[in-house]
Amino acid sequence: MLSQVIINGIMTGFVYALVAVGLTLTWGVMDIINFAHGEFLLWGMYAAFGLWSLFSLDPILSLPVSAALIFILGVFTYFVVVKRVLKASGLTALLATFGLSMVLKNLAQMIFTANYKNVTNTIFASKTIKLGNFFIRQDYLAAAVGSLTLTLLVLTFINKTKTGVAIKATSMNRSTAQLMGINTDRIFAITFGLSGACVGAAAALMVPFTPITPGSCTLYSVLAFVIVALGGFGNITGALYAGLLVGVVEAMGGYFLGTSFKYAIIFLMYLIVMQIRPKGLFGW
Amino acid sequence: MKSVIEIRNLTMKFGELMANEDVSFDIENNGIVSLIGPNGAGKTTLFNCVTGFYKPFSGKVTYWDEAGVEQDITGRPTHEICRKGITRNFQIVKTLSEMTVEQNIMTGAFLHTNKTSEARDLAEGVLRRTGLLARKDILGRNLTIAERKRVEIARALATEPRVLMLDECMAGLNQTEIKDVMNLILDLKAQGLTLLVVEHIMEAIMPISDKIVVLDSGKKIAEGPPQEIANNDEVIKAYLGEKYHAKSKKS
Amino acid sequence: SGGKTTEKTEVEKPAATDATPAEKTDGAEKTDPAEETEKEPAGEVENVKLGAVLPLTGATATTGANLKVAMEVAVDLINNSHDLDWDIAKNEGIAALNGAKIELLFGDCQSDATIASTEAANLLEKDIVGIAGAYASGFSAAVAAQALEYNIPMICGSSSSASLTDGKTYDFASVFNRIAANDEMETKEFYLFLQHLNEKYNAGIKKVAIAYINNAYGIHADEMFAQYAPEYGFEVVAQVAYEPTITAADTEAAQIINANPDVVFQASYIGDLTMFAQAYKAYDYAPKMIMCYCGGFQDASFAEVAKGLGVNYYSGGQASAEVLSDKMPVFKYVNEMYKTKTGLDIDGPALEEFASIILFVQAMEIAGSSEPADIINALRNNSFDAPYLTVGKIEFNENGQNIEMASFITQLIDGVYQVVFPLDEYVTSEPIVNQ
Amino acid sequence: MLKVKNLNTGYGNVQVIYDFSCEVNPGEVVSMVGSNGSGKSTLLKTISGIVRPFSGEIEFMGERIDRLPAHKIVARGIAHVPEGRQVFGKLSVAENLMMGAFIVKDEVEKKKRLDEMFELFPILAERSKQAAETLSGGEQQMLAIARGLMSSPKLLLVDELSLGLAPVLVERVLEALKLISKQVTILLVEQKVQEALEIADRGYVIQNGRLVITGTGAELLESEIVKQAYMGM
Amino acid sequence: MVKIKNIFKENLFALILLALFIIVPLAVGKNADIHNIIIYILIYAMVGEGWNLITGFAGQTSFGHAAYFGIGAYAVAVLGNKYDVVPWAGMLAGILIATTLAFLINFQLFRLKGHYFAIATLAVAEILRTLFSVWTYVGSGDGIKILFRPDNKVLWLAIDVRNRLPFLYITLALFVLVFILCKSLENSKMGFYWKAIRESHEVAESIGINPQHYKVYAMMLSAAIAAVGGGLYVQFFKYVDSVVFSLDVSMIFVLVTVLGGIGNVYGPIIGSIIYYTLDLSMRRLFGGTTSGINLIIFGILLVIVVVYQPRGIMGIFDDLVNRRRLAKEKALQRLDTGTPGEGSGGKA
Ligand SMILES: Nc1ncnc2c1ncn2[C@@H]1O[C@H](COP(=O)(O)OP(=O)(O)OP(=O)(O)O)[C@@H](O)[C@H]1O
Ligand SMILES: Nc1ncnc2c1ncn2[C@@H]1O[C@H](COP(=O)(O)OP(=O)(O)OP(=O)(O)O)[C@@H](O)[C@H]1O
Ligand SMILES: [Mg+2]
Ligand SMILES: [Mg+2]
Repeated sequence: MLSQVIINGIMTGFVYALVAVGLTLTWGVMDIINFAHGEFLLWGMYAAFGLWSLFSLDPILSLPVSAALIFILGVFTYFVVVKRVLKASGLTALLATFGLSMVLKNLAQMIFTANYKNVTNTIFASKTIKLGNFFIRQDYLAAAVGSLTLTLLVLTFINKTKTGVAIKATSMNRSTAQLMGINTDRIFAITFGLSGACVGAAAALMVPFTPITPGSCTLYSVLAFVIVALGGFGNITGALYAGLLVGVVEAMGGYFLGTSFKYAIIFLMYLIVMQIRPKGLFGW
Repeated sequence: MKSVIEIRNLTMKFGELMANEDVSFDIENNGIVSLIGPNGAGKTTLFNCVTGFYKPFSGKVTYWDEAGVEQDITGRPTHEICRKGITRNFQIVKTLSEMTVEQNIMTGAFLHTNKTSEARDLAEGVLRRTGLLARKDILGRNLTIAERKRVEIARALATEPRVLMLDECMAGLNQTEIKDVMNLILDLKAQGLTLLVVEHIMEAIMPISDKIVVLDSGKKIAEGPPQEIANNDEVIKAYLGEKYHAKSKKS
Repeated sequence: SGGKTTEKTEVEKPAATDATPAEKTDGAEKTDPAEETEKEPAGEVENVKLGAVLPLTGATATTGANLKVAMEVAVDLINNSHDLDWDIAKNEGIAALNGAKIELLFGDCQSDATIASTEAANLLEKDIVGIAGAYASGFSAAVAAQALEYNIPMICGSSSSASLTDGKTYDFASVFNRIAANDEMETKEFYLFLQHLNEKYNAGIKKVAIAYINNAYGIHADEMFAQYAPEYGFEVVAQVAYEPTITAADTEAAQIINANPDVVFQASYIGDLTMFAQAYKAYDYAPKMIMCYCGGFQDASFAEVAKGLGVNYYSGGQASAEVLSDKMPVFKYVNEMYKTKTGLDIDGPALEEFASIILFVQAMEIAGSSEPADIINALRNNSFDAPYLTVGKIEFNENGQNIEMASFITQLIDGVYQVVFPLDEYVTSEPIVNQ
Repeated sequence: MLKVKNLNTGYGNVQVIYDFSCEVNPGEVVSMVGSNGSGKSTLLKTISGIVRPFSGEIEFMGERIDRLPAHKIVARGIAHVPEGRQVFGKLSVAENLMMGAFIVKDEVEKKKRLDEMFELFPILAERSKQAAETLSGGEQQMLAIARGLMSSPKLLLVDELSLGLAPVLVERVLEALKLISKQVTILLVEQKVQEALEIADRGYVIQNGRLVITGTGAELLESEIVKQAYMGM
Repeated sequence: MVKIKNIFKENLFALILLALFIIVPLAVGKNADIHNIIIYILIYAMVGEGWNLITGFAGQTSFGHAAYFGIGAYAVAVLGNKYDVVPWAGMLAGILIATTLAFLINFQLFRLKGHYFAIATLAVAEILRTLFSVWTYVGSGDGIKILFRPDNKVLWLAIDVRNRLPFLYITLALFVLVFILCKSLENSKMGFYWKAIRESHEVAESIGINPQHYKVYAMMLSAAIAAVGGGLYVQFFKYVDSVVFSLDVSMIFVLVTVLGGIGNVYGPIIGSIIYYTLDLSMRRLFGGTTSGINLIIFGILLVIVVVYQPRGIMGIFDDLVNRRRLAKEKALQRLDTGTPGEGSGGKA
């Protein structure tokens, strides 16, 4: 049973990682706390749900669409809210995006009601692969594989492409980046879009096993906070490993210490790890 | 002359890179010691080691306080070293940008008082000495680089140090302004301070230094009075350049 | 009237001519407006104001919105004349008060106890004679604390924590009345049901386990679960608590599965319950029965989930079920009104909140007064008819607990809530025990 | 090539430059001198578009650029080496340089430029993988200059070129600049007035945001104002 | 005499605010609803002041102030309910526990910087939340209800429903104390040191400040203030459970302060007033419907306010002051024309 628990932990870990990668782009790389990150995820889930209920599209298939929709939401967020508070302290952006998160959350409630929505009968729904003594839930496996692939894609994009490096440069020094001929507004918008696309995709991967209601994403964003810090701000590889670590610690902690402690143990681990590595597991 | 600071076999590494290698020299009481060397020679690193920002890989830094008591300050925390009387500025300026010039300096002045009014009086003296009085209400972030450098010196002075370490405080100033700072430095010396100065501006360094120490690739390559250093072939080759040498010969 | 605001309800004075058009049009209303106008005692009788605090936004908004509809249905029944053989519905307004009508003011506690408290105070300042709400036990307690200070009666429909009426945890027993069965009653009922399954269907149930949400609701459910298991001859093999918000229930489910109980008890809200259900299914775990404390199980969307998973082993306490409509005309009528507004069949909590408004009126009818003190008196010293509930009666003890509310048990069979226990006259299906 | 006409500029509601006009012709090296806070950096920032002028015109190769956003001005062929280095601290030296060539589309061309820069500043080649923030002050300065040159600009604005450079290096960089000036027009802000005016074809002297005198480098070196105010003579 | 006049002049804004807080509760009559709101505004503003010390002044973002707020609340509740300890003493105990905890934890935590620290504070609060939700001694998931004690009103501060004024004024008095404390700290050595640390650790150290110590002082003070706030909150609300440690609660203090103006002593109170009036008026205007439209409008208003005034409401005042200063500076500069380099000692 323990190995079963660990496997599940790893699977959830991958999903956490993708949500955290989205956050590490805005918070880690651009240094803007997007408090509406969880609501991005939420709208991604509703997008996937909508596509499923209207067109019977399996979330896995509609993933590009939900990613694209939340990409647009990200770009919109940048131009309408974030851009205007860039010059002020970081906490101002937090306040502004907090306002946005209220709008997004309650708009979801207005449109979809607060009733739980479930995406059922998906390709991988509640099916398992049996490997000897343990099971791997297919919906989890699909999510994990999807998350890993997307994370690696983002990683390559940031480190290897010109736009990716420009994102990092812009985050370090905005006006100098302009002097390099970088359209910083565009770069910020892309980053927010990309961050949105990450959670949009994560949402599509998650809906087969996550009931959707306006409040269901808050915890994900809190966990993403911890994962981003644990992996080192702005470090995408770090977010991936930290996501996995959190997934496994959550599962094992819950198993050994009792499930009411499963999140507390993550926070405790964070505090302990940071005593040894004050800039995150992978930060220097 | 008795030393205030004695640096012995100081070595500092960043990974493979030897930023300081086996450097030893003394800083004499009430003297002006200048530290020169090519870019990347390890001057700032040495500053950082002496002031506790870095813990040296090996070696020892000794300090004699006012009472003449010998103290090992190797790798002590910066604030503790400052309290003993050693203060520095930063090559890459770090003005407190949300504070006014006066407040920047008051922050330094609080080292010796708990009263705001006293700190303000102390700061005023420093403002006057460093010629910043007219700028005292400007926010740090609105200053030019040169002004910031001056604020840094003033802030360091406000802690009433015995030893003042200045890292390129004249960079970016024109000749006239450099003259002012040179005068300020000589003034400070006259008031009994000891100074360790890093500077690339030879016109400023040569006339005021009692002693010059030259670093290259982390190693000390020369030490001596200015005239001697100016004619040291190794220093000319590594640092001063032929043109400067020729020019200084002329004058 | 989903889009109608509290303020408006309050502003609209009971002008003689257009007394309640809003309520009338959207209810399942049949009377003739013209006739109504004549009967109206031309604005002399003042409206009686009641307040209700509900979580209309935030984490528990899921249910709050529906509960509000249920209460509005009650108001409709009370204020207008309906073609139904039940005094409350037939009469227009409160007979004992010269046909005074009910005006119900809502406060949104945003799923936050502190806000519940300020919203309650706000309502209490507006001369209400009674207050209802507020779904989650924590919110109800916050509202009750305010009600106590104003000495205004509170009827709490659906909160189930035993502590609310245990007479020692809180100090508001004098004004507080709770309709829902508390978890203690529910637990006993569950064990009786299991014994019944063992006796009648040879189910062979011995080992029981519980998964419960770690809040006031779950903790008491667990307490009762563990306390009564030995008494009824069952062995507790696992007690798994989990955080009120979770992203997945796999670890929790794994611990249950590991203990391999015959029957699992769940004190879960709809989201967690769904995750558990999916996890059980994914790991091929099928207990003989899963007993759900009122909570997520009663949410209509869970019926879909269970149906989607193709499992029939979920049972739980319920105040009424749609399948009973034919046997209970009042219930049927109420359910229809509710359904036109929400698209859903009325569930337990909604029915209980509905009852809270009805009870206030019944109490006023008995007391012949709308004085809060009289209402309190009447509530405590009478037994009330409740033709919309299977038990048919409501009566409060000295701590404000409804002693009649023995909830009965429904089982989700092919996505339909079938009544399986205990009253023979209401049973609609044989229970199915998973072997 | 560059014409500045009656420029008024500054920050928010603080005016720094008053009614300033100047001109840079193709192939020239033009030096701006002036004491601290006289507004030299502000002038350069206004030309490169990170500070918006209050009024006045800036024309580059016949086109008004004073309303263009900074990144478009770079695309027109103006590179600005800002005061205080402003390297991208967490990026490696090589990445910093590549950012300098952000607007260059041709990868081969980029590579070529990179090699040229490494030739000009060998220390940068040595440190090419190191994070820029861990370079010494002087190394960062070299990086900033090299980065500015990466976009093959038509006009290079250099602010405080020699700041923090060792004397040998100042010599070398000035020589390099002289060499580059055959292909790139240069507008130089420099505190080493002597050196700056020596290599300059023409120079402008600014005081408190106003133009004081202008002339060829040699003329200015001889002028009393310059001698007195800036060279401490 | 002149001195008194000066004090009056310098603190005019504060005095006007104070007058409003004294008069408005009386002016609205016995309206418990409005009194409630004012009490909450004061409590959240008070904790905001505390948060402002550590985050606004010392620059160490805390997302976990609910930890100290919660401890203050639990101390009063547990001691009062279980041992009949009067709230005054309970509050003292809360302050002690909170400061001790702040000292013990943050001495370690302050090795972390920036966001790493911020997340650590969140982690501490979350761990406390879990502990308190399972710890039966403090009522676990049930929380604790302070039972009503009409018999001993004075010591228990128990508020009589129709008259919340005494409690309101007690809260106001405590808030004023906290405000004066924060304001005097701002211009003290401590305040200067905090601001120096906020801007640069290195600079702080180089002028003899031990950042670790001063950050811990700030946190301890901040925790003490939060504990007072928690203590008041629980007496008023009479109930506390582990939700009090949640991020939502911590965020309240962040939001009101940032909205009002971070790093400014007026920030928390102004922010708190605006935040609650907006929230409340939206709720009362549009609330009670299923859709959450009030929160949507509130969110939009919040965004508009922030976008319009990114430095918080107090930013408007700062701008006014700054403009005056800049004008003065410009005048000075003109007088000096011809001198290269202001005050550099250049020859005129
Ligand atoms: N934190 C660090 N990590 C890695 N390398 C470093 C670090 N700090 C300095 N270096 C390297 O150590 C060498 C010495 O740097 P230092 O800053 O001491 O030079 P410097 O003599 O002050 O030069 P300059 O005159 O240009 O300021 C440089 O090559 C620099 O790249
Ligand atoms: N961002 C800013 N906001 C407001 N005022 C500023 C800002 N930056 C600079 N200033 C002010 O503008 C004036 C001119 O500054 P500028 O940087 O252009 O001078 P400079 O000639 O380049 O001086 P230096 O030789 O010291 O670099 C100074 O008085 C300075 O205080
Ligand atoms: Mg250096
Ligand atoms: Mg400049």
